[in-house]
Amino acid sequence: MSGVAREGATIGFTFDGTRYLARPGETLAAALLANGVRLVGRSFKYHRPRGILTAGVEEPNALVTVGRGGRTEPNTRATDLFVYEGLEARSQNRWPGLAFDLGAVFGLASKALPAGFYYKTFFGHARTWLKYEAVIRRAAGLGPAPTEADPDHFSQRALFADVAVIGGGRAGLLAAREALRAGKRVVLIEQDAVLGGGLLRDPREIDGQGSAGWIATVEAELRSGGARILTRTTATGHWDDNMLCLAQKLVEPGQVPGHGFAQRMWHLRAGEVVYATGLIERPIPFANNDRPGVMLSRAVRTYIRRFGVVPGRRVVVATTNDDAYETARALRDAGAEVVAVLDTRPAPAGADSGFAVLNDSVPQAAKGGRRGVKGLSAVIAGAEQHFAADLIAVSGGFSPAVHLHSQAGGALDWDEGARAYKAGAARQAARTVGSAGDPPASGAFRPVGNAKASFLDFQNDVTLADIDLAWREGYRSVEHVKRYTTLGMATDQGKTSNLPALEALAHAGGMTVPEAGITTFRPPYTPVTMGAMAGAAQGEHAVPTRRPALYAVHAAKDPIWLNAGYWKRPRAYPRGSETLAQAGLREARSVRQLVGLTDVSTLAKFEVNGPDAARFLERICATTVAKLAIGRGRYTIMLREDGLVFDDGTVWRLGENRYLLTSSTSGASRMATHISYVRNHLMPEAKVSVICVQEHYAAIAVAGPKSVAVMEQLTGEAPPRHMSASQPTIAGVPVHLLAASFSGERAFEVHFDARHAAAVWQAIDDAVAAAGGCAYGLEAMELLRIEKGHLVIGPDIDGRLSADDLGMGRMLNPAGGYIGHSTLHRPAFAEPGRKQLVGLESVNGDSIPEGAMLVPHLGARAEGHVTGAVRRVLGPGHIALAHLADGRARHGQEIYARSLTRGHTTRVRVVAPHFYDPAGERYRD
Amino acid sequence: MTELTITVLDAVPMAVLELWGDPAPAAKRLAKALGHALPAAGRAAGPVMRLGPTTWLIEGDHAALAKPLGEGGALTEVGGGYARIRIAGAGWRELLMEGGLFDAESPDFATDCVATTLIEHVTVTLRVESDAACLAYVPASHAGDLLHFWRQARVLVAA
Amino acid sequence: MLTIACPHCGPRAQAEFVYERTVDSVVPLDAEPAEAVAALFTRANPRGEDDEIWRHTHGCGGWLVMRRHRVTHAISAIRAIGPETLP
Amino acid sequence: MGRYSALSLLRGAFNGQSHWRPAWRHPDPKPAYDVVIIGGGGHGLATAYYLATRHGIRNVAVLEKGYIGGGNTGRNTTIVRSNYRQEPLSRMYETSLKLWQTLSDELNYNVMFSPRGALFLGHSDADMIRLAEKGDAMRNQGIDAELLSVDQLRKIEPLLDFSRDARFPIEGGMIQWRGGTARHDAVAWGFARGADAAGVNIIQRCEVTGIVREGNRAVAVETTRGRIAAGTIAICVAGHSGHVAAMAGLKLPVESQTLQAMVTEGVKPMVQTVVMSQSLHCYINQSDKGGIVFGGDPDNWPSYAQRGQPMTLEGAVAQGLALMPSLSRLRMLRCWAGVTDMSFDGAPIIGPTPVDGLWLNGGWCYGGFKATPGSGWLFADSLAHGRPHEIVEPFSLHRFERGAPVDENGVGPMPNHR
Repeated sequence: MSGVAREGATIGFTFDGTRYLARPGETLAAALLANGVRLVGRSFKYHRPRGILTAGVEEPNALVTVGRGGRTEPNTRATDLFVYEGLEARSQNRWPGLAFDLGAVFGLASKALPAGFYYKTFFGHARTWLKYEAVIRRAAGLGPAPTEADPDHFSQRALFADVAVIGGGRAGLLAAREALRAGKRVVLIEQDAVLGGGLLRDPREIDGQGSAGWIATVEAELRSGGARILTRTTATGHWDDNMLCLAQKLVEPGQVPGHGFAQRMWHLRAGEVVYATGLIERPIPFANNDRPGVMLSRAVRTYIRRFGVVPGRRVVVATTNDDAYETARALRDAGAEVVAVLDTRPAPAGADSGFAVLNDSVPQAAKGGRRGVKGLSAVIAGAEQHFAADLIAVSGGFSPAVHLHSQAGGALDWDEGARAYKAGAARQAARTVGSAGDPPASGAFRPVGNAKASFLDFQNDVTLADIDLAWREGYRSVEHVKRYTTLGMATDQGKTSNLPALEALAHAGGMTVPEAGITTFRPPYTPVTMGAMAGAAQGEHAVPTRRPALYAVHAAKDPIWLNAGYWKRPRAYPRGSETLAQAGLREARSVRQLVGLTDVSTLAKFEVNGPDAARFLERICATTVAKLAIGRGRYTIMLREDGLVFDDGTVWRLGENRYLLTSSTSGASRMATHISYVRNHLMPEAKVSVICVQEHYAAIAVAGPKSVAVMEQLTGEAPPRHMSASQPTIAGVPVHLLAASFSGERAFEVHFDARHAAAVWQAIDDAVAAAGGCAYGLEAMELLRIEKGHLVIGPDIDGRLSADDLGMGRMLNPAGGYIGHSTLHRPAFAEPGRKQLVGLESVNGDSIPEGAMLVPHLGARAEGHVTGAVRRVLGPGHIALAHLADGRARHGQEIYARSLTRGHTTRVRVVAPHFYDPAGERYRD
Repeated sequence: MTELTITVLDAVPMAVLELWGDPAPAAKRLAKALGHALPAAGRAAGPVMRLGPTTWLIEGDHAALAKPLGEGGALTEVGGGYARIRIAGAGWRELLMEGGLFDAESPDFATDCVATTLIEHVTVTLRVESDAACLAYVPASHAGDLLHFWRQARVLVAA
Repeated sequence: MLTIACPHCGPRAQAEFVYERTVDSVVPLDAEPAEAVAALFTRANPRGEDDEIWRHTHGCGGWLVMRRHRVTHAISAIRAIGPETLP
Repeated sequence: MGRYSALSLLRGAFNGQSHWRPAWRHPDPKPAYDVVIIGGGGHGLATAYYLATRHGIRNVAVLEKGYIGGGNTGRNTTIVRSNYRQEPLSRMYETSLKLWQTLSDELNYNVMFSPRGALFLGHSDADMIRLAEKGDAMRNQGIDAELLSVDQLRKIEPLLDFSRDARFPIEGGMIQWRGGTARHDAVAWGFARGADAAGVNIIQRCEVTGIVREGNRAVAVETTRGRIAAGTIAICVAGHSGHVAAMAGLKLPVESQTLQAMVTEGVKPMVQTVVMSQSLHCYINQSDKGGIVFGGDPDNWPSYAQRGQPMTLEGAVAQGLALMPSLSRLRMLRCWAGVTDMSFDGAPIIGPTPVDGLWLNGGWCYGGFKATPGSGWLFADSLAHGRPHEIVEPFSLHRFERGAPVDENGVGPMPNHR
């Protein structure tokens, strides 16, 4: 155990392996200060020693890594982390240790490494830069890279409120109470662990009560009135239409959550937003103003009054405003010595404060090293003076936290008195209350310290000299300055550096601050974990999983699964030690020789009813529909409005005005949208009902020479002939029996109410098994359909080919009228060189690499590619479908299928894309 | 507070009723057959729940509606495509806010109110049964995912 | 994320809706080729207001046309499209 | 223009870095130029640079309504690659990639082009076939592409989720080692510095408000800083292509949409390459400062607002975590959005317009950054010769009415389906 013994300090934690004690409710920063730890981190670029600058979320210096394993959170602000038992915090960006960090050599070289130095050196070929870069990358970055998966869950939740109040200080509490009393649904959001805001730092009597009592009273009223109070919750982004993202810590970073959830992202929609976001104090630029022991004035006060921790015994207060005098009083009350108050403003500022006030004083340089400051020199009315001190409390004025207001499109108004931007007109229903709307006045001053050591952005080591250099080099837009110097791009997002840098830029350019411009405020206000952004969508739930109605039936057979989009579909049902290829071939052969059954439930399906059903379908389908007799079906294709084929399927006339349309699994949602668009936008008057029944109908395909016998046995009636339909029952379940084939064998699709999926499957499976057949999966289906020359959406119908390119030009409805017809006549559709669908046969019997380029001779430019390739199911040899320029005119040519990535080249013969029963003899009974 | 329960109900036949052309005459005939008007947008009445501008979901046997419907529209079986999941207990509203977008905590979302929305990337239709229970109609293929999600998130309700 | 006032369901989160296309890109049925090509392949695409077709895909499934500003995102008008409906 | 070098930096160490001069001037516009380029992003500046340095056309102005590089040049995820399936695209992007390789030397400005590999992951046999197809198409043209096994991937990106119960298990990948990232701002600044040194006027805070036509010829632009006459006017304004073209009475096959991206707090190296996926919609790389840069799908609705929809970004993050679960506790530091000019086949539009003297370089969708030097090179050549360079001929404006789209993904003319 190290550190300082304190009453009530009972919570054990470690920092860099050393164990300390904290009091309940203390931040890590407070606990470290209480235990005498001043050096907490190292800066990004120069590895300068850094302590604690602030007491809030704006902290640029005191970043630590907390937690273990998958809960490791790097770059956690010690000022925004409440100590819990067992907290493990580690300093960052130092090697071998925090006190002795070899990276500090970058600081020694800082004179040769000004802003943007990397743009001016490391020339040579790109591969040369890659070598320099590897070194730079290792030196850059702050915390360690986590390497394990997160063991915790994250929640996302919707939230609605009439009034959302951001900030639980006095103004926020009042606004929330007022809204509640007006009968509104209220949510109050506070990033701290407790309500109170500035009252925790500056207690005072309100409504005749002390601060603590008043806060408790208001909180009780809010809670009992049904207001929702979210603490440890930060409004990180204010988006369109008063939508806010709120990041909530359900436990502290690195802490193990009891219920398994570490953090939550709220998606809030508010009628009105009230910003009670308060102020952010600004540092003062002077040489070595980044040393441990230089602290913002209000932070000093917070540590003293809220946490009972006095961060120094001998203190110089440097200020541009009245507020820091309150810090001087707090220090004096706590028994510290206030050596002097250096006020940039002329007399009589501070005259009646009772302190040793030195007016016209601008701090020049802090003395002291990594162990902390030893003193401060200042230029006072033109003369230099030195003060010994172990703490320098600085206040360069206050900037309203306008981040959310600005994100939401609100204007920013320059307040000359406060030397800060405050909220102007809001674009959304939002308003600013409390100190954020009324920042205190602050004096203007010119920094006098060595510009190269006067830090603005502490974390990224951006100095006054860097701003000056950027200006001199022509980077004059504030965005250029920011990007060139990296100012404001560190994890604190410039909360403390933004305004001082604008002052410096204005000075460099001889402009006013408003003329210098302002950078855009973008979400998030404070950084938010990716876990919270992803919510529950992690691991196996990263994207939805859709399980077909027969999922459990398949699972019992322990198949090889395939991710087909969101769907889980069986790829093959291996027996014993069969590989995928072996199982697929066995299943396919069963279909060719006997019979097989497979689950085709994921097909898109639409029931189309009504007197205008045929008229409607002749818009969607590029083939004729109206001539279809009742009980008959046909293959169809659908075109996009640009005339290219985007889907295919079958259309069945089930009754006088009743049709069933099927289309591809992968295109299902696109087709549903397309159909709905045509129905609602182009044909609103049509008397037609189109209902998506993709999930209502489970569907089982039964294919093979014995399928007729199997169906007859199952239904007790003669099954329909090819491309006809009937409505028998199977296992007592009424089904649509559609005689259609994807395999090239006589086959049936059985569509039925998915509630009965298991029973119907079982009945068919039994009958198929009795006929010597088996279930087959997508692997076998691929073998069968390529051999037959049936196409799939994606590889074959790839959205780039016309019906004619696919050899389907003659299927098109000669009467036109279908979607896509109007654009078919564009000239490029008829030009030579178009890719056309062909078949390929391996000349030597080798396998054909799928996806391979097709070249007329080795070394030639590609003229097409292999879209799908398989071995023949029964006979020897390999075959493929392909897209080939002018392919139909090239049947008989021998060319090469060439895959350079796989070192596989095969000679192939161009043939028609039908390798099996091209005349369709097997469809006849 | 009663415990929050998440129960998959037995499947029943369901159909979508869609009206075309001028919907008023058919709606009138159907109202007579049902004993009440076809519910307006966002509402349910008895076994009938409004789904969309031209569509209603009918739960249970709907054979008796075919005749009054006549040529004014169509009834299409859809029961195989839905899982019905009942979330019961005082915390049902809170649970439905998890992963959600819709204001299920609004007091306006009361008994016999209906809303279709996205919950954890799944399109779900909600029907308020009472202040103590809500029925979710989930596409059958997504039901496994959503059940897992709700059962995992249950610890967060009033936690 | 916008709130979109669905003509059927009332105000809902934008994530329930899917943008389909602009009104000026609708290709009428039986359009002349030139008309179809012009509608499909050019857009006014103004840096201001335009009429857009959206669908309440993850809600009632209804279609709507909204007039929306492309910079402020403000929706100034919204109406249902599709067949005749009951309230 | 003082040359940049390690020596000059060292010299600065002894003079307080006081010897640096402006990287470019801030001139007032002249009344007339041979070529006026609208848009001071990477493409416009690169075009000006190559016009001046390769074609001797130096009387050129680049007009920028804000600050140079402030549009999509400074808002992308800095990825550079030429791994496209369609030959016109891979040819054009490969032209660019070759220029990237020596661009820092060319410009005497380190654009930090880092060829650390552009990796596509495959999650199924079908994915791997499509990756092989793309790789084979690239190799057929002499562009590097290599298929990777899972074991090879483990060595390159050990933090990827290789478990078999991942929602989309990783089955392999395809890498283009010559692909990688570059420092986006530096590209704009480097081209600006080079163009300025060659005599080009870069005029910032100068917004074009009109295009002046005489008959069917564009002869001048109206700007917030007065009328500027031009022999040739070239539009290089990315997401604002439609808006600017409308000033000349043109309607383009373009719809402006929002694309978002984000970066996390910096950590030590954990992602070595640019990681993309065939089945999941996100792309991940780590910047030199250590931040993980994340991008995903566009917002898929028209907007000029440079402001997205937060749930789109959350979706991209979820997919990224599926690939690399250890990213979970890293925190998003900043997010932003750019306005992309989504063309109707996903490919750019480069060439003359129906208005004489008015040329367009736009429609880059979300693929413009990697093209920056190539786009400038090819567009400058086209402008200098008054005809499209042979490599950009397939990207003509009239390809749509001809029915000859260059559609990498085969999704057709609706940009929001892309």
